[in-house]
This record gives sequence, C-alpha cells and structure tokens, in this order.
Amino acid sequence: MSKPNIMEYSYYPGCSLHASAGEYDLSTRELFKVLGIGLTEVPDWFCCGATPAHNVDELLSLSLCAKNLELADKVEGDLAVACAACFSRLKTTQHVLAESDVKRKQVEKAIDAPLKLEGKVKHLLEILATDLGLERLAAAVNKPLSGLKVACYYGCLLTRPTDVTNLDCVEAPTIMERVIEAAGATTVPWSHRMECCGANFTLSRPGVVIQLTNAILDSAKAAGADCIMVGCPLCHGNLDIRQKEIEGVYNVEYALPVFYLTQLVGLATGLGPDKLGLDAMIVNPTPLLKEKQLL
Amino acid sequence: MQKFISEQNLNTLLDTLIAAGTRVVAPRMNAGTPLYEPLTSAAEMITDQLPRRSAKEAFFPVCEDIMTYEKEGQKVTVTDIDPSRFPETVLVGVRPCDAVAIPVLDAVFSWDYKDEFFLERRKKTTIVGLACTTADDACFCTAVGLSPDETKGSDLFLTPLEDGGYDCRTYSEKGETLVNRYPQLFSEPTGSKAVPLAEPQIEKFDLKKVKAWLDENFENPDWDSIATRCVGCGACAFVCPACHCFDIVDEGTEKAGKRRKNWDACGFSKFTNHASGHNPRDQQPKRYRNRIMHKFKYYDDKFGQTLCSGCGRCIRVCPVGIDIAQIVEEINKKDI
Amino acid sequence: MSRIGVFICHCGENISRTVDVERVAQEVGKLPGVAFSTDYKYMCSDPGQNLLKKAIQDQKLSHIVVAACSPRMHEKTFRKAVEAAGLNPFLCEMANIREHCSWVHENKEEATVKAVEIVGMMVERVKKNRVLPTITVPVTKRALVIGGGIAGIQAALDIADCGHEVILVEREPSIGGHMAQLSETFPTLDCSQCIMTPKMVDVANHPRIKLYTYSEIELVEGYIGNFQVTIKRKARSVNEDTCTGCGVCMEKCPVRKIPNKFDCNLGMRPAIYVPFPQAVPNTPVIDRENCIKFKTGKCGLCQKVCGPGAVDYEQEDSLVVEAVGAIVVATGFDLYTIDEKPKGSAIKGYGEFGHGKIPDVIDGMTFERLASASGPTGGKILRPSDGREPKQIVFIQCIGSRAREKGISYCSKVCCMYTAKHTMLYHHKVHDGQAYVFFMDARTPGKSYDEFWRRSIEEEEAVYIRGMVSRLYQKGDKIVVMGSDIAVGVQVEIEADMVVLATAVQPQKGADLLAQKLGISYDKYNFYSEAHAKLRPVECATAGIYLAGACQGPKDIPETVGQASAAAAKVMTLFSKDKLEREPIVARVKESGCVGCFACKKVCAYGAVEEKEIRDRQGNLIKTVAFVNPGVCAGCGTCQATCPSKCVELDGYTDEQVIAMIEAL
Amino acid sequence: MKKKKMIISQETMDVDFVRKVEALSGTSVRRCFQCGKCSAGCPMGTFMEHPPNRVVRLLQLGQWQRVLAGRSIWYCASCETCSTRCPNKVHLASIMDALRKLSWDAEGASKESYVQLANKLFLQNIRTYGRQYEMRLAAVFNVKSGQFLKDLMLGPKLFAKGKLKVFHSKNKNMSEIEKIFTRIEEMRKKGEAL
Amino acid sequence: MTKPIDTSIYTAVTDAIRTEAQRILSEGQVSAIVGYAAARRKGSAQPIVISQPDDAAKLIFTPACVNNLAVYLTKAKKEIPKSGKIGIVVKGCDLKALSGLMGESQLKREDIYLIGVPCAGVLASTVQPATELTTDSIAPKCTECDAHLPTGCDFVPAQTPVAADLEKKYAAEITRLEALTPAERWAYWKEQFSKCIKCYACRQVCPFCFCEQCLCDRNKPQMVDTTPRPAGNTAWHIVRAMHLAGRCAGCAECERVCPMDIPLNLLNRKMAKELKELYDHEAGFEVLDKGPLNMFTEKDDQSFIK
Amino acid sequence: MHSEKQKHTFEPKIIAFVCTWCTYAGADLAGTSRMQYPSNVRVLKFPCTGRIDPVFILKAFQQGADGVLVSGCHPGDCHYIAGNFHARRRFAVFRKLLEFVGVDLNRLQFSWVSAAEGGKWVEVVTDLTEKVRAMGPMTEFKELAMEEQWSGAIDTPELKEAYNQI
Repeated sequence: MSKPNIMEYSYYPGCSLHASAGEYDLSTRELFKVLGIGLTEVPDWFCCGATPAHNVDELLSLSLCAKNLELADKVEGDLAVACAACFSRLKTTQHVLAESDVKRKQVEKAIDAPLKLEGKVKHLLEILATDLGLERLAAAVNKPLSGLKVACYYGCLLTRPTDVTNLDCVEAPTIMERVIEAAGATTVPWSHRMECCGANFTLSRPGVVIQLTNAILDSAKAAGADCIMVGCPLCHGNLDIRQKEIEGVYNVEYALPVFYLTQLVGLATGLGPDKLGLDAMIVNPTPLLKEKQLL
Repeated sequence: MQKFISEQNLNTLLDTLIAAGTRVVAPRMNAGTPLYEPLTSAAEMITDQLPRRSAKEAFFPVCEDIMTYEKEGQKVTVTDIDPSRFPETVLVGVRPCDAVAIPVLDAVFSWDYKDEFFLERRKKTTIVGLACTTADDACFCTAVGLSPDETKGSDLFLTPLEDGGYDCRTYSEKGETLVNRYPQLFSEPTGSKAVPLAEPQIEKFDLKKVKAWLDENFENPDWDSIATRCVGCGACAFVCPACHCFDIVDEGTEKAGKRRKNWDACGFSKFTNHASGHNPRDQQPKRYRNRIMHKFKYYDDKFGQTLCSGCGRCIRVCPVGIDIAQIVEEINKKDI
Repeated sequence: MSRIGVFICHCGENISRTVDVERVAQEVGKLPGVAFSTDYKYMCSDPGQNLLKKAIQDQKLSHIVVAACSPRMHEKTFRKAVEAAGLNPFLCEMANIREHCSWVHENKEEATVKAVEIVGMMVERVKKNRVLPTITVPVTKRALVIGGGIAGIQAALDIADCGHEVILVEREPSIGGHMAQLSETFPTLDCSQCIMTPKMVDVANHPRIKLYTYSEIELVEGYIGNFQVTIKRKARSVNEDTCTGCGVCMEKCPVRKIPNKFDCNLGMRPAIYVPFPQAVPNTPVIDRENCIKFKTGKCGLCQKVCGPGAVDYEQEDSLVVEAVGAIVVATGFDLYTIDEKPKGSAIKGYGEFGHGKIPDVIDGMTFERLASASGPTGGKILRPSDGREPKQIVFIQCIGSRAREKGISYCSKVCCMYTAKHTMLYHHKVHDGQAYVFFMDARTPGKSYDEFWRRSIEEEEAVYIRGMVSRLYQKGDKIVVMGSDIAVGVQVEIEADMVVLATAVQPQKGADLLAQKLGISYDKYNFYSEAHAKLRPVECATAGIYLAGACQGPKDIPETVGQASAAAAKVMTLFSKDKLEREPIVARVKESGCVGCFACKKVCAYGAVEEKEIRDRQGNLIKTVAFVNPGVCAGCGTCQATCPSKCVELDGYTDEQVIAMIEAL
Repeated sequence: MKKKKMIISQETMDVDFVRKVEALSGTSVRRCFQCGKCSAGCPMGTFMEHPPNRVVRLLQLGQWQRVLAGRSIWYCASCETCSTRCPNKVHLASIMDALRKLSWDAEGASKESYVQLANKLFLQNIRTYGRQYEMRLAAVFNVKSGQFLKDLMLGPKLFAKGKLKVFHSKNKNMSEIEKIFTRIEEMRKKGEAL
Repeated sequence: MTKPIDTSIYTAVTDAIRTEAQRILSEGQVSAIVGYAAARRKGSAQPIVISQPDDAAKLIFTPACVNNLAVYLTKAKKEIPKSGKIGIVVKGCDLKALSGLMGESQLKREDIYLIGVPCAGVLASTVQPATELTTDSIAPKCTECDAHLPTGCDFVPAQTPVAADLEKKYAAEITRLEALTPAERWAYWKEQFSKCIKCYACRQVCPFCFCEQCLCDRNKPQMVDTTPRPAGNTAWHIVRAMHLAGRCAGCAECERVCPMDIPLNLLNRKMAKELKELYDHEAGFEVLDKGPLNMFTEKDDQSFIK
Repeated sequence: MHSEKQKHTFEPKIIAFVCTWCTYAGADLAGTSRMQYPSNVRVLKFPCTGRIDPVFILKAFQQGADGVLVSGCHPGDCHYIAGNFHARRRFAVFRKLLEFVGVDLNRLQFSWVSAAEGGKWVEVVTDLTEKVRAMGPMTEFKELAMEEQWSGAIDTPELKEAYNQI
C-alpha cells in the first residue's frame, strides 16, 4: 500500500473535545503537527447525538450523523475522529444506512440531502497505526517512554459491534498496544481492557459508574500498570475525574494517571506538558512522569 | 388522358371506393411505421414518407396459403385456394421506384410457370403512382436510369402541383376506367406548375459496363471485402420492390394443416442448403454476390431487365451499412 | 408409415364403468396411423398380454399404445410383453385412463371424451418414439474407500469380507482417525483403543484390502462401475516393505520436541515417528520439515541405526492408478478450533474465550487425550500450564455449534454426550473435584443416551447450568468464567482451574476440494450431500459413490458404523451383477448443431456433461461440443430445456414427442 | 405486574409490537434461542430486574408491557457486548434502542426517570445548541432531578482545570439542525417513519 | 428540450484507435482488427475488418458507429482470418456482450485484443447518419448507459466521455406498459408483431443468437411457426426474449436493425429488470461462470407457485 | 367439488405439464383415492419439471389451451436433485415475459404437488379450471392463429365468419 507523504484529514473533534476534554483536542492537534499530518476541522459540525440519541431515537441519531458526514464530505481527506463514541456513531450510521433501504430513504428525507456514506471515517488510532504506520511513528519518537507500564483501555465502542467499526479484532484488539509500544512504552496484559465504564450513566446514575469504573481501575492496578491510556473522552471522564471519588467509596488508593493516547504519544515525540494539556488531568501525572524520567 | 384532381377529391375518390367494397391500399402508418396497407379511410393515407416495405406485397404477399389439408384415418383431403376470391384493389400513392418494379416482376411470375396468385392479383389491381419530391442520400433511382416521375408500372400517375392538387395522367385502360367511373371528381388540367422533383445525388451507372464486369467476375477476391460484413439477414430482400424469392412450407398438425408460400432471401444461410447438408453458397460473400449478380446480371440475361429500381431501401435497413449503390458505383469505375 | 395398435383395458369394471371403452376403441381407430384398435377386460392378465403379442404379429404393428392404468403401475409389464413379441419395448406407451380418468370422473360422456383425447395424445406421441437400446455398463468389482477412520475401516472390512477387493486410502501415516484418539466412548464407557485397534489390525491383515496410508486422492475419472482413481502416495522416507517397526530410529532421532498432533500438541515426538504406538501400519514416517537431514543435509542417524535399511531419504511422492467400480467416501470430521474463522463467517473465532491464549482453556479432544491411558499424562487430568490437578473444572457446550454468527448454525450432535462423558471421566479421576457445565439445551436422543446424561448429574455430581458464558479471563492462576443461569436469571461467576470447550464438528479441511475431484455435491458447510435426505441417505447423487460417517454430517460412533455398513451393502449390491443395466432414458447431444455454450453442463446436477473436441481428418480442431456420458446421465432432461438450440435431447421425452402430444389436443 | 401470572393467548401476544421492534432494530427477535450469553456478559446485568435474555424472551411472548414497565431497558449501557457475542446474530443493543424509543412513544411507561431525563436534556441541548453544552446539561439535570448537590465536589475542580466552560459557542447553521428535528417529527406524523 | 451531447473526444479517440491499431498490426500482436470505417453516405459508418497496418487509418469512431461488432466474433468469426488474435473496437455496451460470450465459451479472452472506446453515446436508428448527437437524436439504449468507459480492455484511449443525464427511455416505456391491463398490452404487442416479416435481422445481429441451428428454423418438430404470420411472429419474439433472458447485455442491436421498428429491446430490458429484481443479476463486464438461468439458490422466490 | 349435474356453457381446455415422480404420482393417488375433479385437464408427463421448456407452455396456448398448469416436486424433493430449482427460475422469468406481452397470468398456474398430495392435485386442478371457466375462453392466441399479414389475407365472408366465431 502506498502512503502519501503529506496526509490531510478532515477532523471531527466532537463536543467533549471542545469542553471537558480540551486536553485531548490540544494534544491531538499538537501531535499531528509534529507528525506532519494535516487536520482541517469540519466547519459547523453538530453533535453526533452520542448514546442518548440512538438510545431513544435511532432515526434522529442516524440523521445527525448523516448530516455530519455530509458536512465532512466538503473537506478534503478522510475523516479523523478522536472520540470513540462519535467514531462508533458515525461508523454505525454508515453501516446501518448501507444495509437498510428503508432507513436510508427516511434519513435522506430528514436531512433533505443525498447521503454521503462513502467517505472513510477513521479513529486517530487507525491514522497512527495504519495510515502513518508504526515504523514512521517510531521514527518520530525522540523521547521513548521507556519503563512506563501502560494499561491500554479500549472501552466498549472502539471495536464493537462486529463488522461496524472494523478498527481491529473485536475481542482481542492490539491496536492501542501497538501504537504505544511504538512510542517505547511497555504494555501490561490485563482483564478489563474492554469492560464498560458506564459512561452513559455519568449524569443520571453515577453510582453505577463508580461500581463499573472501580472494577476497571482495580484490574489495571492488579496488572501492575503505572497508568491508563484511553482514546475516548467519556472513558477518560470516568476513570480520571471520578478516580478520587471511587478511591473514597472503596477505600483504596489507585493513583493511576489516565492519559489520552495523543498525550502519551505526544510526550514521546518530545512535546512539552503545555502542549499536551497535562495540567488539565485530575489525577496528577507529574510524579509518575518524573519518576520515569519522562519530564 | 390528362386531368386534375384536388386533394379533397382524391380523398373522396378513395373513400367512395372503400365504401363500394374495393380494397384501397396506400401508404399509412402502422404502429409508427409507414407501410402500404389497406385503408379504412382516405384520411389514413400519407404521402410524405416512403413506405418501409415496397408495394410488391399487394401482389406477392409476405405469406399466403396455397392449399389446406385434413386427415382422418388413412384419408387425406386437400383443398386448393381459389384465386378468384381475391378482392378488387386500387393501389394508391405508389412511388415510381415501387411501381416500376411491378411489371419487372410480371416477367418472372408468368415465365415458364404462370403464378395464378400473382397474376390474378395483378389483374384485379389498379396502380396509382405518385411522383417523388424528396430524396435522401440512399436514393439512387436516377443512377439506374429511372427518375422520380417515372410512370412505368402505373395505370394512373399523380404529380403534386405547387398550387395544391395533382396533375393526373392515365397510362392504361385500367387507369382510364377508374377516372371514367368517377368523372365528377376529376377536372381539366389547371396548368399549375409541378412541385420540383426529388434529385438523388448520384451519378448514373453504366449498367452495361456493370454487367460486363459481372459477366467476367463470378470469382473475384473483391466479393470478400464487399460482403464479409454481411450478417445474413433478409432485410434487404424483404424491403426490396424487386426481390421475389419465396419458400414453401407446410404448417399444421397430424390432423390438419396448410401449405404456405413465404418470402425468402438469398442472404439466409439456409437458402441454398441441400437436404444432404451440402450448401453450395456456404459463405456469406457468396450469398451476397448472388444478390448483386441476380439484380444486375442474371435477370438481365434472362429477361433483359435490371432487377433494381434504386429505391435505396436496402441501404437504409442494412444492419451493417452495406450500400448497394456504392458497390455498383465501384464496379462501374473498374477497368474491364 | 406407422402401424399403431391401441389396446383399451376395461380393468374389470374400473375403467369401463365410467368410460365407454368400445367407443374409445372405435374413435381412436380413426386416428391417422392407427392400424388396429381393440378393448379387453384385463389387458395385464396373461390372456390380455397374449392378445397384445398376437396382434403385434398378425397385424404387423409397429407401435403400441395400451390405454389402462397408470404407467407407474404396469408400464414395465406391457413393455416386457411388447419385447417378447419382437418389438423394441420403448415403442410401447401407456395412456392412463384409470387414475387420471375413470376414477376421478363420474360423468360417462365426459370421461369417455377425455379418454379418447388421452389415448389420442399417446398415439401421436408413440409415432415419434424411437427404438432405444438398453444401456449396459460393465462393473469393476473393486471398491475404493477414502478415509481410514472407523467409518472407512468398517466399510472396507464389510466389502472385503464379502469377497471384493478394497483400496483403502488414508491421508495420515496411520489409519484410526479420530476414534483412535478418544479415551472412552459413550454411553458404555468402553475404552476406545480396546475396540478400535483390533479392527485396525484386521484391515492391515486382510488379504483383500490394499492399504495406502499417507496418501491422497489426486484425480477421479470415469463413472459408476468404471472409475479410474489416481492416488498420490506421499514420500514416507521409510520403505514400508522392509521396515520391521522396531522403533530404534525413533529412539535415536535427535529431534525430540515436536508437538504431537495426535496428542493435541500436549506431548512431543521425534522427527521420524509413528503418530501413536498402535499405529497401522507400524511404519514410521519422516517429518521432513523438522528433520535435520532434510533441513541441513547433516545427521542421517536414523538411516545408520536402521537394521533392515528401510530409511530412504531419496524417496519421492509417487502416483498410482487404481480401477474401481464404487467409491465410499469416509473422510470424517475436524474439530472447530476457537481461534479459527469458519467458512462464510466474518468473525475470527471466539476472542472472548481468550483466543486460545489462556493455557488451561482446552478443547474436548485435548481433554480426551488427557483422560486417555495412552495419552501424554498417562490418563491423569492435569493442567497444561502447571501440571496441577484442576479442582474446579468448567465445561462449556456449543462452542461453534448453533452459532450463526460464527458461520455454523447446525447442532454438532455429539457434544452434549461427550461433555457428559467428560464430567464422568473427570469425576472418576479427580474425586474431590467439581465439574460445572454451561449448556443451552441438552440433546440426548439415542439408545441409553439420556440415562447417561442424567447419570452425570445425579450420580457423578456434575452441576449443569443452563446458560452461556460471555467471557473467560485469567486472574492469577484461575480462569474467571463469566456466565449466566437463565433459570435463576442471574449472572454466574466461577473461578475455575480449567475450562473445556465442547467445540463443533466440522467437515475435514479441503472436503470441498475432494468433492470437486469426485464430482459430488456438498452443502454450504462442506458436508457432503446425500442423494435423498430420507430415502437415499448413504448414496451420493453421483451414481457409484457412497457416503459413510461424519463427512456427511455430525455423527457419533454407532451411527457412523451403521452407515459404513450400509454404504458397504450398497457397494455389494452394485457388485452383485457383472453388468449394470439401465433405462435408456438419457440425454444425447446432436453434435452437428451444438455450439458449445455448455449451458447443459452448467445445469447438470450429475456432472454427466463433458466437453468433447471435434476434429477433422487432419486433426485440426473444428469445435468443442458437449457430450453426455450415458453412464452418468440420470435422465432428468434439464439440459434439454436449457439448451437454446435444442441440440441435446432426452431420449423418451424428445421435443418431437412432446409437441406431438400438445398438437394432438 | 412482576408477580402476576402470565396469561398467554392470541390476544396477549402482541405480535405487532414485536414487528415494530424488529423494524426499528433491524434484527430478529424470534431468532433468539435463549442461550443467555447476553446476560452473562452484560455489565449492567446486576442492576436489571429483567436480565437481557429475559427482555427478549418477554418480547417473544409478546409481553412488552412487562418489559417497558421495568427499569431494565434504561439500565442498558449500550456497550454492545451482547450484540458482539451473540452466537445467533441477534442485535440486542439495537432491540434495546427500539424498546426505549417505543417506551417514549408509550408515554413514560417506565419507572426509571433519571436516565430518561438525562436523555431528554441531551437531545434538547442538541436542538438548542447544535453541540453538547456539558455544563448546562449537568446543571439543568441536577435542577430537574432535584439533586442540587450531586457531584458538587467535582465542579470547582473541573472548573479550575478548564473542563467546564460557562460560555458555549452555538453552531452557525442552527436552522439546519432544527429542520432535521422538524422533518423527523413530520415524517412520524405522516406515518412515514416509526 | 434538445441539448447537444459532447462528442468532442471522438476525434482524439479515433486518433488513438488508429495509432494502437497500426501498432498491434505491425507488431503482429493481432492478425486482423474489426472496427468502424466511414461509408458512402454522409456521416455514416460501417463495420470493417482490416489486416494491414496501413489500413489502420481507415478506422474511425463517430456517433454513427452504432454496430455491436461482437457479432463478428461469433457467427461470422469463421470468415475472418483465423490465425492469431483478433482485435476489436468495443464500446462499453458491446463489451458486456463480449463478457457474456466468454462466459458461454464462445470466445476466449486470450484470443482477442480489446480496444475499448470511451463513448458518450451513438445515434438512434431513426435519424440520418449525419445528424448531430443530441439528447433527442441519441440512441435510446444510450439513455440508460452505465458503461461509458469500458474496463478490462487491452487498450482504452485516455479520454473521459461526458455522460449526459438523460431520461431513461426504456425504463419509462416499461413502466408505462406495466401499468396497462393485460389486454391493452396484448393489443400493443399484437400491433407491433404484426409488422414483423421474419427477416431475422434481429437474430443475425445479436451476439447472443449464436446457435448454429436456430430453434425457430426447425421443422422437426416445428416448435415455432416459421411463416411470417402474426401467430408465428409473436411466438418467435417471445421465444427469443426468453432465450436472451439473463444473457442480453442491452446493446439493443435487434431493435436498431429492425426494418419494421419493433421495439424489441423493450422485451429484453423488461427481462433484465425482472432478473435484477428476482436474482440481483445484471449483465456487466465481469465474465460469469453461470448465467442466472443456469443456476439457482434454494431461497429463490416462489411466491407465484401454489 | 365438481358437480356432475352442473351444466356449463364453456368447458375450458386445461393442459398440465407435470413431473413423473411427484405430481403425476400425486394425480395417481387422487385416482386411487377416487377423488373427483373436473375432466378438463389433460396431463403430459415429464421426468422432471427441469425438462419442461417454456416453449411448451406457449405451444399449449397456441394450440388452444385456455389454462396451463405446471407442477412438480416441492423444493428439496426433486428426484433429480435440483431440476425443480432450475425450473422455478425459468418459470419465474417466463411468466413475467408472458405477462409483459399481455397474457393474463391467471391462466398460468404453477404448483408443487407431491406424490402424497392427491388432495392438493384435486384442489389445484379444480381451482384453475373454475378460475379459467369464469374468465372465459383464451381468445388471444386463437385470434392470432387466424390472422394473416394484410397482404396474405383473403377477405372472404367465410373467413371473416370463422374469425368472429372464436
């Protein structure tokens, strides 16, 4: 497969990256600059509807995503998506509308425009692992994350359901591990890589979230991880922001910094903390990074 | 006899004939295609288009029954078709290139065997010709020595006039009889100018020279290049006013059936297929050669006439663009 | 001109009650070509048949129509009578005026008119009938059996015991198949080896069985009674004739750490090996991929130590051609492996079960080897990871089976029973252990089967949990089993020491390729298709080829052995005659008109249409046309209806005959 | 309703409802053969009164009222684990979506109100702002659910980290989003969509 | 409204065809090439077979190049020089027929050299050959063309045809006829078939009518009346449509050449439509092992069977 | 069931093309069970529906059939593995063609009748007969058979009368 020298993508950050996950947005833009990958934000993109929309109104969810795909079609390049939930919704929309004529027609009517389903939607991980390629990624690393033991957390939506996201093997993905190993880190095998954190209930049923997230943190800690890496602002929200609260509830201490993949890879390429938004993290990563001589 | 007939009177004439039980055959549209067909009303007649098939079928139908048979036990009963049952017919609006071919066909149908079916229809049909005022680049009547106002073959001949109506001249007793039957519809000539005739854009062939070349060149490599592209359909022969080959087949069941005469074409691969399976014209160029030979040599040898009136129909319908005028033109240019 | 004789039967009163038979005879007598027409009370009786025969001779009749009952009843009778009178039997047709007329109509006038028309139709048809010669095919009375598992062994022994030669071909170095791997067998818990090895030895010693192990079918040509089979004998590197099976070579081989496939990779074997000690033939084979001699040219130890000098590094693959009259396909099954992608599935295996990465998650066959006295642990149930005895063991059924999503929607039929057996074997060997079984439905039809399953629960104390497992993961040295019990409606979690997956039964890899060589059909999973699911369950649609065992679909041992003997019986039936006679209702190609589009070949379900080159006297190719092999053609006529130029005709049902009938109406 | 005897008859088997679910979800309900694998892996299984397999079973029996009356469908996290692992290609996550949609159509048949409220607010936010306005979402939810002090401890911290923004930029093309909502509403009114 | 159709690339296409033809003939890659050449009548074109490199200059591509030359590789192939490969100039629609012929063992890909033509459309049979190509004068088949650019050829001039967006004439007419009652449809076809004179031009130009012995020429038995009477004509056209079902790729030659203007391609398109709906079959560039009527699936529609 | 007393002005001619293994045997069973059905049907036996050429259906209509029945084995039961599957496709397409040229498909019936379905045979035959009886004669093909190209027509009164009598 030929890889063009200059890569250009349209970019769909998603709502969180413009709010609670600002550091993900920042680190993504900075990292891609370093890697020589162009990102052009889709003008006037809308919320993809996320889980709440498809939860109660699939047609609305499909229409919102279809509208965003139409907007994205106007920008050169495949569509780069940072948030696992947005990624899942956009891919699901492409999949569902390609399969069902009935829904296709309804959505066309709802957005009053022809569908643009052919464009490629890619999660940042795919861009790093496949489009850029691990070799070139490794070549861009000048501060390898040696000695850092990372638990890669996929969550639910990066790989599921089968046949939709096609990011990696649905039950035993390795793409996060491959990316971060290319940045010099060590990954730990652990059991809860793909268990649900309950993101959907962050607002409505925080109790549920705390229970589910605790199991994930517990498993990562037991596997000997120094930190957790995520590719989704919703997972991040639960693992990072609620970590203190969970420690309180269960009377444990995790102290596991939760990084976005772009923050860790960015670190490896030599980007400074200000360009990675490390100060926005609730669980302070500085002691760990200092200990591993990465800061 | 020279007369004038207005368009309206011509229509009245035809409607009167139809009402009187005479079959009136003239160009009309059938499902989008102009054909010589029996009219139910004069209004159906069209004069501005050359019918896709020629007028020969008024005498030599596409298909006709020539006898019927019935079987019971070991007994077979045969019933002949009685030609006297054919209706009186007036054939109107016939183009000169069609009309001229009819007497040419008389020769073959009344030669060693008198074809009752053809001759009886011929006897009962009055032909009203119509001068031709438009031509396309497939027309070549002038090249074979005819013209758009050729009257040969017509009993009555109409020439459209610039001020409307037709100049009307009789060329046979049948023509005169028709005029005399309805004298009130005809008036004296007006002296009005005729509409300019069609002018086919082609030089006249030297048909003698063409025949002379054909006489010597039954075997010639040029036939291959002329006719390799021929796909062997019968379109050219079937639309031709002069082609007259036919085939006789029996159709029916064990108990009853009919013997029928159908148009046939020398382009068909089975045309000369022997019962043994041998086919003397085993390749398409040989078949196409026969078409040219028959028109410009064999018929001339036998009856002293050329079997082509330059109507251009075969050129227009040929699926693969074979152009008889071009072929004869090229033969005409050859050194002998 | 034909002289047709028409014979109207009264069938006692069955016909004459509603059909005026005399009037029919009279009316039909008027039809063109009918020379003689009469009626009689019982045409099928001796006097009736004699009447027919006499009329043929006296009236010099050329064609016969018998108007009576259904041809399905008496066509053979009358054709035989006609033949006895010197006419070709296929010049006789029957008009069905009983089942299709007198019995289904009450109005005598209507029935009579209809009868006249039915007979009239057959009169027109028979005029177009041609003399058809009976087709006979010689039969080679040797059978080929493909596959040396229990199915192939049983079929081969039965046929050979009946006095016919058998060629038995096995892909592996030894016969025995999967049954040789099993520890004990349900529902009686016999030792598999004890009942299997004697049969293997019988095969080896049978004077009429020629055994080709380590061999594969290369090419199959011909048709029923007359197959030519080319067999590839893979180079064994050991001369079978001179090897004594002493085993010194295997002891001396310096390569020792090759996982033994027979032991599900639990044990190790050398590069020169027999798959298991009881192998038949007991001749080792060199695994050239792992042999130092073949890899580097050095070593050669086995050759040096071999007394009889049987080791031959120069040996090459060779081809042998065998002529046989019948083929039994007994290629058996393969087990689904959890990280494999089944045919037609988009998904790669069962990642949620650890992708085969958790060492103590094993499949049922591995458990068999662990439980087998001749296995790598000597019959002790031990964990592959640390050799400890598992105290909590979880069995999960339906792995691969009944899983549309994984591309296998069928039930593998044997897993419920073998899992029940496993719980018993486990309980017998680990007295203080506990077995749990996750299952969807328990399917135990079969003699003494349900009792066996109940025994596993009631006496052997296995705990059955109705529900499936979502995921397995390693936690410390335990395997966490995340399941559910749908009866209770709760999630179940078990920390197990070992998990055994009851993986699905699948056809052998490459089963489709073999089917293509044989010209037999197979289903979407690659199981071979029988000619009729109910009435011809051991025959292939392709004449002369029979099926035995799990290659046709999941089967347990008793069923397999039963079907193998049935297939052998079919072969013996075929071999009971010297020549095969068949109705000449077969298709024929009119080569002069055939343009070689091979539409006929595309629709022929029997592979009866071949391509034939027509050449002139100088040998130049004129054209390639279709040719129907009359030995293979079954006479359905689909080819004729498909042929655009009607250049293939089905004798007995030609277009002329059909059109004549339509035109008679 | 939970403890009531289940009466099964042609009248109680509401096949139309099941067909609606199938149309919306694009997956078969009847295909499920109750292996229970969905329930085994469901992260929310312990919170539901009807485990996922039972939701499908009740649907198969046409007992949708029992399903909608419970909290189970609102406790589905949409993690797709069930759909991914179902041996039988039953897309249970989509069935859950369809059930929630139909539950709304049936006018709040369910007990679970917090999740529904969060969903409602989320969609309203999209309609009003085009993108999510996280801070407003949380604030309004707390007000409406009467949990004024919920997650109070998190607020200032997030604020300090720049994770909560008081001002939110609206999309420029808001009319388009409104049109999508109204067109869908119209289609439903006309019966062109479920 | 009549709009001109852009055929400006045809000049460059003609040049490219000539250069390629000259090259492959002089390099001996092919022994002959079937293409189009100008004919006597103004603007007209006709098939030509050339075997000399110098004759390459005779080749043209214009809107009058209507023929599907594939027919010359089947029935007429015996009369074309038989040694070596034969080159052929093909439009997309013609290429589909060639693919079909390959699937039916009438041709081998390796025996022919395909010179594909980027084509924006050709003229209807109802207009004079010199007419300008417009949305009105274009052949009806071109209004439904999905193969302006043939693929899988050995050579295709590097030109991109500008495909006009046209009303699909056959689809519209089929829809109209489908809406009629059976009696009205019967009346329509009866009128059309009554014109037929059994000249067999439709059969002779059809690449798929390659039978040596046409069913309709036989008399033992006589499945279809051979005489050109309405009964036999109707039977002939029904049988032909059935024989072409699943094979016809829509070159519409039968309709173009019919001297009696019978809309024969309507029958073929209707069959194609049904096969698409029933079995998702479409004739394309791909060479298929089996046509839709030489195969089946167990799940085929049988709603019409009791 | 068909009553013998009922008098009809029009007796349709029904031609049935059936396979020998299933439908012919099913019709035999109807006979041995002494079921009653209209006598209008004439049965042509084929080895398999796969042998039935669409041309036969056309020919039957041309020869004056008012209704045509094609019947064979149920899917999966074909004695010849798949002949009925091939036939099913062939006829699915052919009936669409006939419909398009204007044949009323109510006159053309396809069915699967097994050797055990004597009752179904009776039902299929009775239904078709009564349906066609209600529709009246199939005049289309008969008219065509009488018609000539105009130029071959002999417009005599006796021919016109024969035509009008169809």
